[in-house]
Amino acid sequence: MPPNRMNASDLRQMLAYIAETMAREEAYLTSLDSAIGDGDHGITMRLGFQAIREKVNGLEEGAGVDAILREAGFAFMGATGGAIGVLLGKMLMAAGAALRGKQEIGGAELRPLLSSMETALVAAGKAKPGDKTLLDAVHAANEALVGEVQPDLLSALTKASEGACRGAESTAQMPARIGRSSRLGDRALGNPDPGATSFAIILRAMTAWLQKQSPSAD
Amino acid sequence: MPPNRMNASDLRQMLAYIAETMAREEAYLTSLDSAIGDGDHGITMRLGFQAIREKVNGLEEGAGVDAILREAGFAFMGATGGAIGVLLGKMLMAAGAALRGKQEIGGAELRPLLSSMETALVAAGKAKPGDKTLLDAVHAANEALVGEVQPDLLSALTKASEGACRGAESTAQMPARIGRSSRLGDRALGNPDPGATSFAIILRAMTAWLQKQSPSAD
Amino acid sequence: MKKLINDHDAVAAQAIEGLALAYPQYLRKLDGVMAVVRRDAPVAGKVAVLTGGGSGHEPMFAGFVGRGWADGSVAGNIFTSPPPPPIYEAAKAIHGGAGVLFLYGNYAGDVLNFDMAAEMLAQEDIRVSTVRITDDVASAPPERRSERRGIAGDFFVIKVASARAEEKAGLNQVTAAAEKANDNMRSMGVALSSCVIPASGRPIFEISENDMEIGMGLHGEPGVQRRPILPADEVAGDMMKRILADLPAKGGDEVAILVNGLGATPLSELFIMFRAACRCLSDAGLSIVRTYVGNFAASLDMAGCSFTVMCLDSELKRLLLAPAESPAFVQTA
Amino acid sequence: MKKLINDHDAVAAQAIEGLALAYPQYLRKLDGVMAVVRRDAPVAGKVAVLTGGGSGHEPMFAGFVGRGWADGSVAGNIFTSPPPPPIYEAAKAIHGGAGVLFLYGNYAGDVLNFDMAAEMLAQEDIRVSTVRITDDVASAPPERRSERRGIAGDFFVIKVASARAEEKAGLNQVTAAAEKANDNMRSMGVALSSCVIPASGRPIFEISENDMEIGMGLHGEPGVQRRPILPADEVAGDMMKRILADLPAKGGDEVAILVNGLGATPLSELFIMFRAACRCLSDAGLSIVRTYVGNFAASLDMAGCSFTVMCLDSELKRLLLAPAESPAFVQTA
Ligand SMILES: Nc1ncnc2c1ncn2[C@@H]1O[C@H](COP(=O)(O)OP(=O)(O)O)[C@@H](O)[C@H]1O
Ligand SMILES: Nc1ncnc2c1ncn2[C@@H]1O[C@H](COP(=O)(O)OP(=O)(O)O)[C@@H](O)[C@H]1O
Ligand SMILES: [Mg+2]
Ligand SMILES: [Mg+2]
Ligand SMILES: [Mg+2]
Ligand SMILES: [Mg+2]
Repeated sequence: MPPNRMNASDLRQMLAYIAETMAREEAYLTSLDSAIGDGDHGITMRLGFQAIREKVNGLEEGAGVDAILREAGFAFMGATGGAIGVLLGKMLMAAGAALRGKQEIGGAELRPLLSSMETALVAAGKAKPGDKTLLDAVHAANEALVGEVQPDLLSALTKASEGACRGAESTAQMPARIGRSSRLGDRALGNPDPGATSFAIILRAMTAWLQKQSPSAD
Repeated sequence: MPPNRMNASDLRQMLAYIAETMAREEAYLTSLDSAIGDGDHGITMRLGFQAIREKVNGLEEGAGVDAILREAGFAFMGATGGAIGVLLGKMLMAAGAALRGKQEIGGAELRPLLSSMETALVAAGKAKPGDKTLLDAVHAANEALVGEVQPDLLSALTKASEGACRGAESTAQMPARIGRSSRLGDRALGNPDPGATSFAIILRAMTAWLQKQSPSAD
Repeated sequence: MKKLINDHDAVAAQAIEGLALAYPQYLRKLDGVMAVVRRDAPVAGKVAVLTGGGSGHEPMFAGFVGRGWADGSVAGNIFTSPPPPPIYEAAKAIHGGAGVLFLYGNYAGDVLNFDMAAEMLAQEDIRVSTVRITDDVASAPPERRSERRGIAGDFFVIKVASARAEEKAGLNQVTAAAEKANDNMRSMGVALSSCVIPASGRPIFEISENDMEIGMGLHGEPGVQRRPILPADEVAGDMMKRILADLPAKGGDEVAILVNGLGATPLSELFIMFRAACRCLSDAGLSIVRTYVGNFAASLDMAGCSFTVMCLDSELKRLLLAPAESPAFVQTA
Repeated sequence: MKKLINDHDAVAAQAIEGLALAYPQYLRKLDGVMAVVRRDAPVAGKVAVLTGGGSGHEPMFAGFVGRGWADGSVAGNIFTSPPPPPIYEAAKAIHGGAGVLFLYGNYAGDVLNFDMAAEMLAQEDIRVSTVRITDDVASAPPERRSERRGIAGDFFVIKVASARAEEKAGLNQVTAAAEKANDNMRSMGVALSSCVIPASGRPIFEISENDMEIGMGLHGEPGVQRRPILPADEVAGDMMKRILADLPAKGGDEVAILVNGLGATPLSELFIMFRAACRCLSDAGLSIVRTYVGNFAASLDMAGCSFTVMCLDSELKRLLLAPAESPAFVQTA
């Protein structure tokens, strides 16, 4: 059975795993952003997670999960630029703040963590669900956890990840109303939003990473 | 039987016919010049003969064959630019000078006419036979008339034209030694020289035009 | 993709390094960040003008730093807004005690990152004001003008605001001049081919061998109409009609015009387009005071161009024509 | 082929018309010929500098007409030398009584046509001297330097000669300055793609998607080596090595460098190439006094660039740095 919670060292490894995943997904994400945006999203995500990995590698041994996420947010925001830089950067910082004082992330932590990210995203980006943005994936991930009582981390993450994927897929049917692709209006129809897709990829990578861990780690 | 000499009115029509031919050959000549030069030769020849046609159309009724050729040379040189502009311009002016006082061009006039053109070309361009230029066609046209005594115009023109064609074809096997294509050296091998090809086209068009004339014109 | 680059991730960084090495008479690079500042920055007592945005539009923005131009400029990666830290650092490096004006094209990423930097600067009591450039008529209808994106019009707004700052006007006045410039100009572009982004090595959009797209943005954002290409005079006429329908101009007004190449279009074509634009303006009763033709805000190697027309009152005219020098543009009195 | 043009035979004519409409502060067009002259031409008592050549290289040549630059410039059709009559007319229009210097790139067509015009002018007792620009190292070995073709180095020769003329030097002295500039500079180019000529609508040569050609000329004349593209630093190193092997420079000398874009190469790549060139020059012990980066002598929409390095003695340095203004380049003291 995969582990039921993550400590700081797990989190570091998981972030590195997401960074690898992002590098693999670069071309796909860029093609999505070429269709409805300016074609830089995949590059930005790869560079941003690369910066996270480097930053986290350099953090002192004892850094907790809260500090790691906060520093990851700073690194992402400081390294990449673009709309996604500030938005995901602030989301990661908010996630760090939501975990303040915690040593581990378990199933119970996932909801406050994801919901703090949604709050931070809405505050910074002013989008609404249905605007064909990152928010549609974040919001759907949160929705997927409603009513889940004290789940273990893996099943919570799996649910959230499935929600995020559904949310990202649903953006394909939305006209763009915000950000660079909004100038497309209905012409964006059929193409999923790159940012939403990235978020789904992140949650899916987290789930996959957790699944791969040996039971003994629990 | 086609006519045995040309008067001023014939010459005007023949120049117009060459202009049409050049317009048709533009793409071919440009492709030759692209292979070993700068790709403008076909355009320049079309525009140059267009200018000749316009100039000749505007000449007074009574202009003789000498004046027509001289004015054609001025028009060509003044209109087109490029190496060919000055060279063929001067050649046409020299041809006009060689016909000074003549009312018609017959078989007997063709040799002095072509040889004055060769002299003018060498004086202006300083090329030698074998340098892969216009001169190779002009020179071969003159060579083809050596020993021909008092031929009729059509057979003289046919011989000269065949000579020019052979001369132009022979340039394909020459390395470039002069002008823009000289920087190619041996890499020009296999491609005929554009200017030489143009000259062969001119003589061929003259021959064809003459052939098409009704015998009654003689 | 063939490009004269070393590392597709380092294009923006090495380009700005090259710029700074090439033009020490105008500017210098800040260590460790992709930002350049005027050679003599900070200029004490002068409002500092900071520009910036994604790379790939060279010479915009970093090429317009110098006396009479911006005090500093921050570059992001290709088509990506710079992140907050270098914006913050550049602002601090140019701040001469009279506040900083942020000038940039109105894109979500730029807004988020520059705003974030402004927050950071506010905590150090550095006054920042912001003008977002919104000249592209194709990007939103008139009633949503504030949502329009900024394209080559950056050139005019930066020139005007920087000249006003050079006059030692205060932050509010410099901001007002930038706003006036932005309010009085309109742009419209046409794209013939896509650029190729170094990191992906691929075009950012497809367009058929015979088509053009009127109104396409500097990052391939879709425009208002895609259709088979027309003769230059007709393309120019169409673009000008859309600009003039939106421009707050009346017969007899003086204007300046910028014909901006997107990167791969020969200057000869830009002059042919200007020749046509010139007629449209004179038919509309407008008189051209100054013309600029060249690649000012490119989109890497995209083929196409844009027109920007600015109506001039006496203040805008004075500021536009004031002497200024920078790597990308020098103008004498 | 997609181009913003009206008529493929009228590209050169309409482009120069547009140039003249755009920049009345610097120059005016002569009626009926494709030539522009300084706004205030003829300048009495000054040697008049006349440049010219085929079109398609914009802003070269017509963009470099103005105070401190050439007095006039004559344009031919695309890649075709202008014919004698407009050369003759432009020379007469700028002649201020002190003779005329013809400056142009060393191509057979230009030589024939400018020489012909010089003959015509000689008949009117107008003194003409000629300097043919031969900066392209790739086009002939050192022992046949006079046969080399001229590429972007036109920029330096025109600048230096025009500055000398502005000092009211005589025709011999102005000619000598132009010759000195030409003798002290060398260029080398690299092409990545062909341009498309408007009249034929086709590329002038084929080059594979992965190849570059070192030494290719401004009209697609074959260069010295075709090979798969390398990183910018290596391409620049190769080009610089060939230039330095030929340049009459010794360690400690001061130089100026021009990084010239051929048309479709983004400015960011030119800056990356300059960054590399800069290192080569400093490794060779040469110190850069002034750098110019941009599209100065293009080849329509060809991708690629060239370097031109000029060794400076005190005279060349003074003349190069002298203030000058024209549509394509303004420099202050
Ligand atoms: N205001 C916003 N609110 C939420 N998400 C946004 C907003 N603006 C942009 N995004 C997200 O950012 C993504 C684009 O990111 P990216 O391409 O990296 O930046 P940029 O748009 O600056 O090029 C979009 O797909 C969208 O999901
Ligand atoms: N010095 C010369 N002597 C004879 N013919 C020449 C000389 N220089 C060039 N030519 C001819 O001119 C032709 C090229 O003409 P064109 O392409 O119109 O001019 P340009 O070389 O100026 O582009 C060559 O193919 C060659 O035949
Ligand atoms: Mg994007
Ligand atoms: Mg040619
Ligand atoms: Mg972007
Ligand atoms: Mg030519």
